[in-house]
This record gives sequence, C-alpha cells and structure tokens, in this order.
Amino acid sequence: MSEMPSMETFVTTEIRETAGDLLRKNKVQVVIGFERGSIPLRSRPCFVRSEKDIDRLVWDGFCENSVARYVAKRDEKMALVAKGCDSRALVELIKENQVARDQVIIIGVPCRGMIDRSRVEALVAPRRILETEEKEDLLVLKGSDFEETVPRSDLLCDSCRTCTHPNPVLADILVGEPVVEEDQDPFDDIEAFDAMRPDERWAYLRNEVNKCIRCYACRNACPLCYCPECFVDTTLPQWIGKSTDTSDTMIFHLVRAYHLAGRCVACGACERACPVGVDIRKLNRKLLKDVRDFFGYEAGLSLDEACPLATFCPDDPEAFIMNP
Amino acid sequence: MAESGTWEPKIVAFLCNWCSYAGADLAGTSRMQYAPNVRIIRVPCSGRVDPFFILSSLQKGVDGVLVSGCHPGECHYLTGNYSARRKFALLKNLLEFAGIEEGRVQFSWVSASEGVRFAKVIEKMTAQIRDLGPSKKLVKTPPRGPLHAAVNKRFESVLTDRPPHPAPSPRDGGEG
Amino acid sequence: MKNPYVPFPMRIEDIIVETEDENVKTFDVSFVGKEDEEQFVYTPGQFAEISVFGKGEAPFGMASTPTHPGRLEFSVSKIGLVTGALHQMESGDVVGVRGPMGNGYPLETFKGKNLILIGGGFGFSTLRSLTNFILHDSNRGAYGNLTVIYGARKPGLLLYKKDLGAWQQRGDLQLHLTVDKGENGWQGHVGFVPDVTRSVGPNPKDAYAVVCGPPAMIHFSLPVLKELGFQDEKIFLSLEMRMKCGIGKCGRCNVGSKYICSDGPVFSQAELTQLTGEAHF
Amino acid sequence: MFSSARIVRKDRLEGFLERLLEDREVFAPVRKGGLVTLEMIDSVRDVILEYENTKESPKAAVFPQRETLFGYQAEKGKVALDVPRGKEKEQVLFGIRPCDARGLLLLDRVFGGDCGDPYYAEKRAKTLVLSLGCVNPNPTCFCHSMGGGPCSPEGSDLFFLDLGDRYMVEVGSDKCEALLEDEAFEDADEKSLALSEKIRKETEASMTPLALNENLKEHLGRLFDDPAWNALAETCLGCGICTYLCPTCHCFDLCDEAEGGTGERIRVWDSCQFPLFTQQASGFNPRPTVKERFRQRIMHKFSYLPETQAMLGCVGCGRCVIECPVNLDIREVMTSLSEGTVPA
Repeated sequence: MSEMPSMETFVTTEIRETAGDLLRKNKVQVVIGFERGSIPLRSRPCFVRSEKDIDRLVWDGFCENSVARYVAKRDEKMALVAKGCDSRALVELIKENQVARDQVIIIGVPCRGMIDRSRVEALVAPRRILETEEKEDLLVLKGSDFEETVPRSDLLCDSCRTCTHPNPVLADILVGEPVVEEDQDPFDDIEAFDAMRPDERWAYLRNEVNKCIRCYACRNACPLCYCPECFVDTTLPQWIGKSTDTSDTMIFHLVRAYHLAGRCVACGACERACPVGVDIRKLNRKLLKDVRDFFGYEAGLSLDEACPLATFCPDDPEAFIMNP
Repeated sequence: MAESGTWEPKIVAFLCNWCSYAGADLAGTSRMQYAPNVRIIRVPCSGRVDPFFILSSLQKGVDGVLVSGCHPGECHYLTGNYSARRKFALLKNLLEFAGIEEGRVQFSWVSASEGVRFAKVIEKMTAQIRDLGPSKKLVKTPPRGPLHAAVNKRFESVLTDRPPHPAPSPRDGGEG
Repeated sequence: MKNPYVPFPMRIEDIIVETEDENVKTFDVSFVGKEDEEQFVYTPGQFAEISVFGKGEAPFGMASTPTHPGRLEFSVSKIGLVTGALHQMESGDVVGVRGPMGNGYPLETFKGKNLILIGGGFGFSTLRSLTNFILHDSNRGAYGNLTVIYGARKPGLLLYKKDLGAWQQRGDLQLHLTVDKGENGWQGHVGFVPDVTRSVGPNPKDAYAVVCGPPAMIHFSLPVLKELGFQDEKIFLSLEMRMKCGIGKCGRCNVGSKYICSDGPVFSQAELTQLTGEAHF
Repeated sequence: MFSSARIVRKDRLEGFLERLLEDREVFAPVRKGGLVTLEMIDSVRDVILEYENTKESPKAAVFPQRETLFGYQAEKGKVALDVPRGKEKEQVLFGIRPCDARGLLLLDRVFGGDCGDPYYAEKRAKTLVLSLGCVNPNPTCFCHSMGGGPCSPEGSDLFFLDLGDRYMVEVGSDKCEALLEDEAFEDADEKSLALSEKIRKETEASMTPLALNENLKEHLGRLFDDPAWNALAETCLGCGICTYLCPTCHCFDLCDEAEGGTGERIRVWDSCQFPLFTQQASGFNPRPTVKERFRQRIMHKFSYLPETQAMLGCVGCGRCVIECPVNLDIREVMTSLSEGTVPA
C-alpha cells in the first residue's frame, strides 16, 4: 500500500518507542496504556511492565477508558498514555493528593475523539462488524459481506463531541500533533433541558434512573471516584437503600454527580461504562455548567487553581438565598 | 398523607447554632407569631449541613427543607457559611434541574438578633410550600409493613401479643 | 416448605454488661412460642441470625448451652448497625431469631477425649457454651480433662466473669486466663494466647484442641499446637465470615467449595488445609 | 425426544402468543430505549425475535433484584409479621436463549436442595421456559464450551428452532401439556426433523471452542495462590456489571427497609465484586482487593460450583464479555488460566 500510515499507526509506534525507552531506562515500573481488545470496536487498558510487551500497546479511536482511573493508591512509578480528558483527571488527582506529580510520567496524546461503539453497531445492525480501519477522518467498517465508510465525526462519543480540551493539558512527553480545540462548550443540551417544565425534567430523569441496576460501573469507571468508602456503602448512617427503588437510585445519581462537582473532567467514562444506557452525563454536565458560571472554574486545567468547593470568594453569587 | 383541605406542609429547618437558631429562639421568646409547620434541627454551622440531610428529609416525605446560617462574614467559625454557600448554590440548582420544584429547598441568612426576620422567613416559606402542595418526587414509598392485604396462608404468619413484661422466669443457675 | 427466612420471636429477659467499656453485652432471651422452643435443638458452636426489626439481621454464636433449656444467650459486641441497635434494647423487647444454623462442635468426636479450648476476646462465646455443656452434670463424665485458655486485651474485657469465677472453683477444669496488658490486681498470666498455650503445654495424646478467636490469634496458635504435637485432624477451628442467609445461598461466606454458615462454622484444620480459598491461617 | 417434536408455522405464532397472554404473564424480548430487554408484554406486536440476546438475563423473573421476604410491625414487646402472597398466574419466558434457559438450571440447584428457598421455588414452579435456539450466535457466545449449545433444549420446557417458515418445537418437560393442545402446534414431519438437525449441527460447528483445561475444577484449585491473578485482575474496575447481568450469579443481601419498627425484610442482589460483600463490621475483609474478589468470581463459577452443584457457574452467554467496561474477557481469562503453569 502506498498510502500514508494513519495518524493512529504513527501514534502507536511513538507510544511503543516511548514506553520501551522509559522501561529500559527504568524510569517507570509500569506503562498504563491501551491494547487491542478481544472484540471488534474495543481497545482496553493494559499494564506493560516489560520491554518485551510494548508491542501490545496501541492507539486508535477505541481507547475510551480512563487510565487515570488506575493511578490512585498505587506505589509504582507509572507512565500513562493520556488523552486530553485523562490528563485533566490526572491534574485533579495530583491536586487531591491521590498521586504525586513525580510518580507519573504523562505520555500525552492529542485526541481526535473516541468512537461510540453503540453508534457504530446501530448504524450497521443487524449486520455484525468484524473489523474496522481508521483512515484520516473516516472509519471503515467491515463485516463478512459488507464494507462501509463513515465519517468519524458521525460516530464520536457524546462526551467527545462537547470536549473543549482534547489536547493534554499536562504532559511530560507529547506524542502526535495537537488537534484544533473548540473555544467553549455552549451547553446547548443543558439549556434545552432546563427549558423544559420541571415535571418533564423529572419524568425524563426518573425514566433514566429506573434503568439503573446499581452495578456502580459509573462510579468505578470514574477516575475521580476513589473514596475508600463510598456513600452508598456506609451503614452508619445508611444514607440510601440498596435496592433499585426509584428514590434511592435517583439520590444515588444526584449525589454521585454532586460529589464530582468541580472535580468532574467530563471524560464520559461513567456514561460509557453504564451497561443499560442511563443518561448519566445530564447531571454531570449541569454541574459542569454551574461550576463554570458561578465560580468561573473548569476542572483539570491547572495544578495551582484551588478546587471550587474547597475555597470561596466573599462575593460569590447568592441570588438563590431567600430574603423574606 | 395529603387529604385535600387538611394537608399541612411539613418543613424541616436546619439552623446554625450561633445565628439562626438563636434568631428562632428570639422569635419564640418575643412571642412572635409564625407558621407552626417547621421542625427545627440545630446544627453547629450551616457548613455542617450535608446534602444528605436535605435529600433524606425529602425522601422521608418532608415537604420543604430550609437551611439557615449566619450572614456572610459573620460565621462563628469564620468561613463555614461561605463554604456552605458554594455547596448550596450547586445543590439547589441541581435539584431544581432534576425537576424538584423550585422552593422546596431554600437557604437563608438569619442572625441571632433577627427574630422578626426568622418569623418572616418561615411565614414566606410555609406559604410557598403550601402553594407547591405535598412533596412527591423524591419520597420513598413507605414500607408496607405488616399484614398488608395479602397474607399467604401457605406460609406461616407469626403474631405475638403477650404483655410486654412477663413475669420473669426463674433462671437456671446450674452452670454459673 | 418451611420458610427459612422468617424469624420467630424471642423476648429479651435479661441483659448483662460483660466488659468494662460496655461494648459487649450478653442478651438472655426466652422463646415466645412453645413450638419454636421445641424446634430449636442446638449444640455448642452453632449460631443463629438475630433480627432487630427495622434495622436488620446479624449472626451470633449461642453463648448459652442446650443444657439450659428455654433460654438462649447471645453475646453482642457493639460494632455495626444491628449490634448498635441491639445494645439499645431493653428487657421485654422482642427480637427475631432464625436458627440454629451451622454444624457446631463435633461433640461425638470429643467424647472420652481431653479437650483444650483456646479462645480470644469476643470469640470466646461459643467456647463458653461448649465449656458449660461439658461441665454439666449429665455430660461431665463423657469427656476427659478440660483445659481452657482464654485471653483478652485487658482484664476488663474478659467476658463471663461469673462463669470464670465458678470455673476457677471447680477441680475438674484447668482455666488459664491471660491478658495482653495487666492491670493492678490482675493475678493471671500476662501475654498473648499462643505464648500461654505454649507454656501451659497441653499433651496432645487423646486430646483435641478447639480454637476460636481473632484471625491473628488463630494464625499464631496453630504453629504452637503443631509444635506441641497436635495433628491437623485434632485441631478444630470456628470460623467467621459475614454470614447473611445462614443457609448456604447468599454466597457471602463462601470459601472454596464450602459455605461457612451451613458447612461450618466449625472445621478441623485438616479440612481447611484441603480447602481451596481464603480459610488458610 | 423427537417423537414428541412439533412444529409451529410462523404465521401461527402470533396467535399462539396471544392465547398465552389470555391467562398468563408473558415475558418476551422487546426493544426498549435502544436496548433489547426481556419485559412482561401487553401486546404480541412488541415481541422481537430477531435479536442476539437480551441485555439482562431472565433470572429476575424468578429471582428479582429486589424482593420482599416479609413485612413486619414491631412495637415494644410485640411483633406482627407476614409473608407476601405468591404469584397467582403462571409466567411464560418466551424467546429466551438456550444459554439463559440452562442458567435457570443452575439457579434451581442453588435455591433448591435440602434447604429450599420458598420464594424462588414458588415462582419457578409457575414458570414455563419457551426458549428460542440461536442460528447465528454472536462471536462473543461460548455456550458450546460450557456444556450447552446454541440449539440445546436443556432447561427449556419448549424449545423453538427457526426453520425459515416454521419453528421446530421440542418438548423438554411435561409442564407444557396444556400449552401443546394449542391449535398452533402440528406434529413434526421428517423433513423438519432433518432440517433442524442440520441447522443444529451447522450452528454448533460455526462456534470456535475455547481451549480449556480438561480438569478445570482441580486445575483452578491448584492455581488459587498463583501470581497470575494479579495480572488477570489488574484492569478490573470492581463494578457489578458481570455479576448483575450474569444468568447464573445469585448472591444476595438481606436488608431491612423500615420506618421505626414497621417495614420489610427484603432480598436484593449483591455482588462478590463489591468490597462490602465480605467486609465484616469490624472492618476486616477476607477479600480486601479487586484481585481476591475477581478470583472469587472465577473460582466460584469454574471450581466451587462444579464441586457443590455438579455444574459450571457459567453458561457462556457472553454478556460479561460484551458489557465489561474494560473488556476484561472471561474467555481469555479462562484460556490463560488453563494454560497457566501449576506452581510446584
């Protein structure tokens, strides 16, 4: 083939070389990156500890997981293959003292957005995809008796569509060319939802949380949900019941989102992990917007800026305070 | 809970010990009239109010929740209410975003000398909650408890109604 | 089909505060229903699930002995939701009970043998049951020498003081009490249970050892028993897991192919070494 | 078995289902919010039969995620207690896959036995399993390697196999005598029998068997302390997806939902993947990290259950393979453990 190697192939090679170099020079004990998954449309986290395994590492449009999820409470020195969102999560984790800055070497990769496999599957259903190939801005989907080429941008994950920092904000080594960034997230979806009547909003969310099976994949996939004991697990007091009661589940989702206020880096790992398709992002994005509007803060951008709920300004907005 | 006409809103108020609780106390000792719908829970500081206090109240069927603390700059712990203000700004918006009626959960500042203000806050809030009607959205269906409609005869049913304090039966002291 | 999830009622008759920190109380409960009493046939080492209605259910070994009919005793350490609620209960209150559950100590195997009972802290309750069972007039002749080694962190944390006093008066049992840290007036050993076991040096001939206590105590007692010549078949352990259903279904107490609640909680060390899983000390 | 085989022409299936709906609760695959789930249907029109498998397994029909065991009212010195009434109507699980039908057999063993579970038994006795064979199994399916098969009637009261214009129906139990009197059923002809046998063979042949150790149970027993578990479990998030979607996972918790002394004792699904599952009130946890919990799941399915229930705890439905957020593929885990060297 005379074609230029794709961006993904190029980045993969660079990642392997970088990882090999770091391991060889003993700069890290482990490289946490991505490897090809066991089924089509999947790549997955992988831990590489030896130079001979570096060829497992890949980079493509399916590296949807958050490697930052694995850094808390780990003793080793690590190198991480980090997308924009992963780097933002690392910034927060460093700020929250879950990992030391000098414990991680960040191999930053500018991200073109990850591909939403449910979108791809829906596109070709009921046919099955056996293989995919990324070509510039196109994704080639191959099945046993078909081949289709689709613009990549049609297939991106929701969180990648609204991402304003696809380039790593913190990186020790940058691999690949920076991508163009959107200026600001307009939060159109949140404004539109806010424009609905309260009862409609409630009905929508109620319907969403009723799908929830309380598997806590959203919590466990989140790079910033690292509490040793989550509020759902406390028994004294037991704040919420363990069943799939609507009220309990709604409170679980409200508080899960709220506990991430000012910390959520909008990586979307929670929503992608959900097996039953709960619209988890709705609440997260509301808080992203409010944190930005009220306190002018966006999580994960700077190691110096204080977390918004760990600080205050005397003139913070207080229009919501009731005056008789 | 609500039969039309007889329904009265139930409001829980978390009041900071140093200002709002004292304000409520002043309203009481000054014999001010205000709606009797509020149940007061004293907390050390508005910053102590965990969002779960509010959510659990709503889950248990309370119709309105008020959190009140010292005016900004007057916190006994210097900055507790500033921190609380940030938390509550987000929480109030989040709950309303989720469809909880605006006004179910409210926040106010009442100082120790503001008995009148406290009474007015309660009056205003009670009126608003009365307009909203009973809270339904986050209420957890109360446990159905015993002997609800269907007792299945194929399973045993246990019922005891011996008097609460029976004559003590002699203890066998044989083994110490 | 009998419903194994439905508890029967029992009434609290008496509550004994066992320790100086008041964290352990023994609840003396009586059967409300005659039928429940008749069906509750148990041996020392078995346990029951106690319900506090409105809070939940937790497993407790019977601290009482079947030689004391009509009553059950459970020692409860205040540590969680259910135990906290139990500690607030008063005489006359009703709790729910499901049981007896588990296998209990192998009394038939023990017959005619010398027994060394080694217990630590709060884990002593079923050994107390076993001791009182053996000491009962109708049973004492069926068993050989009885040695009881019992330790706690400090004197004020030893349970069953009344029993311990009575046992010390008897000639047919050797009682060795020990505490990790002595206090004024303490006359027993000071030291850890495994060390005391070594110095007591029970003879393994025709003898069984029974160990029940915290994992660390078991871990350090087993080599001592081995050193003294006790074979794995002659050592019995009572294990603890977070049992819920008590009937081998809910899966919490699964260790290897066994369920602690229904196959145990009493296992010989020989069985445990054969067992895959987390039950290795 | 073939002597009792029937056929149902496809144009007569709808009528059959409608008649089922008249006095039974019918659960069938439907499309709901982008997912295919097994739901109690009101209308036969909602049923879809062109699907791979339902998102969740059908176990909830006999072992609901939340179930009231009894209600109670306790006051000082008194307690009243009662058990909810059982199911009145028969329920039909229509169109579930053969793997899931087999999954129910494992639940039968766990919840049956000497100390039977009345809640399960009562629902199970009123459950008819009408499964639908797979003629185009998903690449993530591995039922064939777990002792079942894409066209296995095991665990089904009636087993349907798509023959194009008609379904071959095998009768797997005598629970369906009344059903078989329905006008939709005809005696199977030789041609249909031959065709169904051909389809069965071809479908099975299309699945690649996993290379598993022949003495898996014993083999795993020896691997309990193997360092391999560290690497295998390293990417595991510790969520409950695999166990909650699994047709055979059955661990549960008992809890009380009450106000004061009035409330209910409920049973809810629980997962061995959660730290709280084994954590004792003292804080001690015999399975403190993801590694131990991951190992428990594998060992329980492939070593402990085969010993206690004489059946693997996995039916190869592939749900955990598809849904695991980090694609931690149980097939790879088992293959890798099968190859694993046994420490001396």
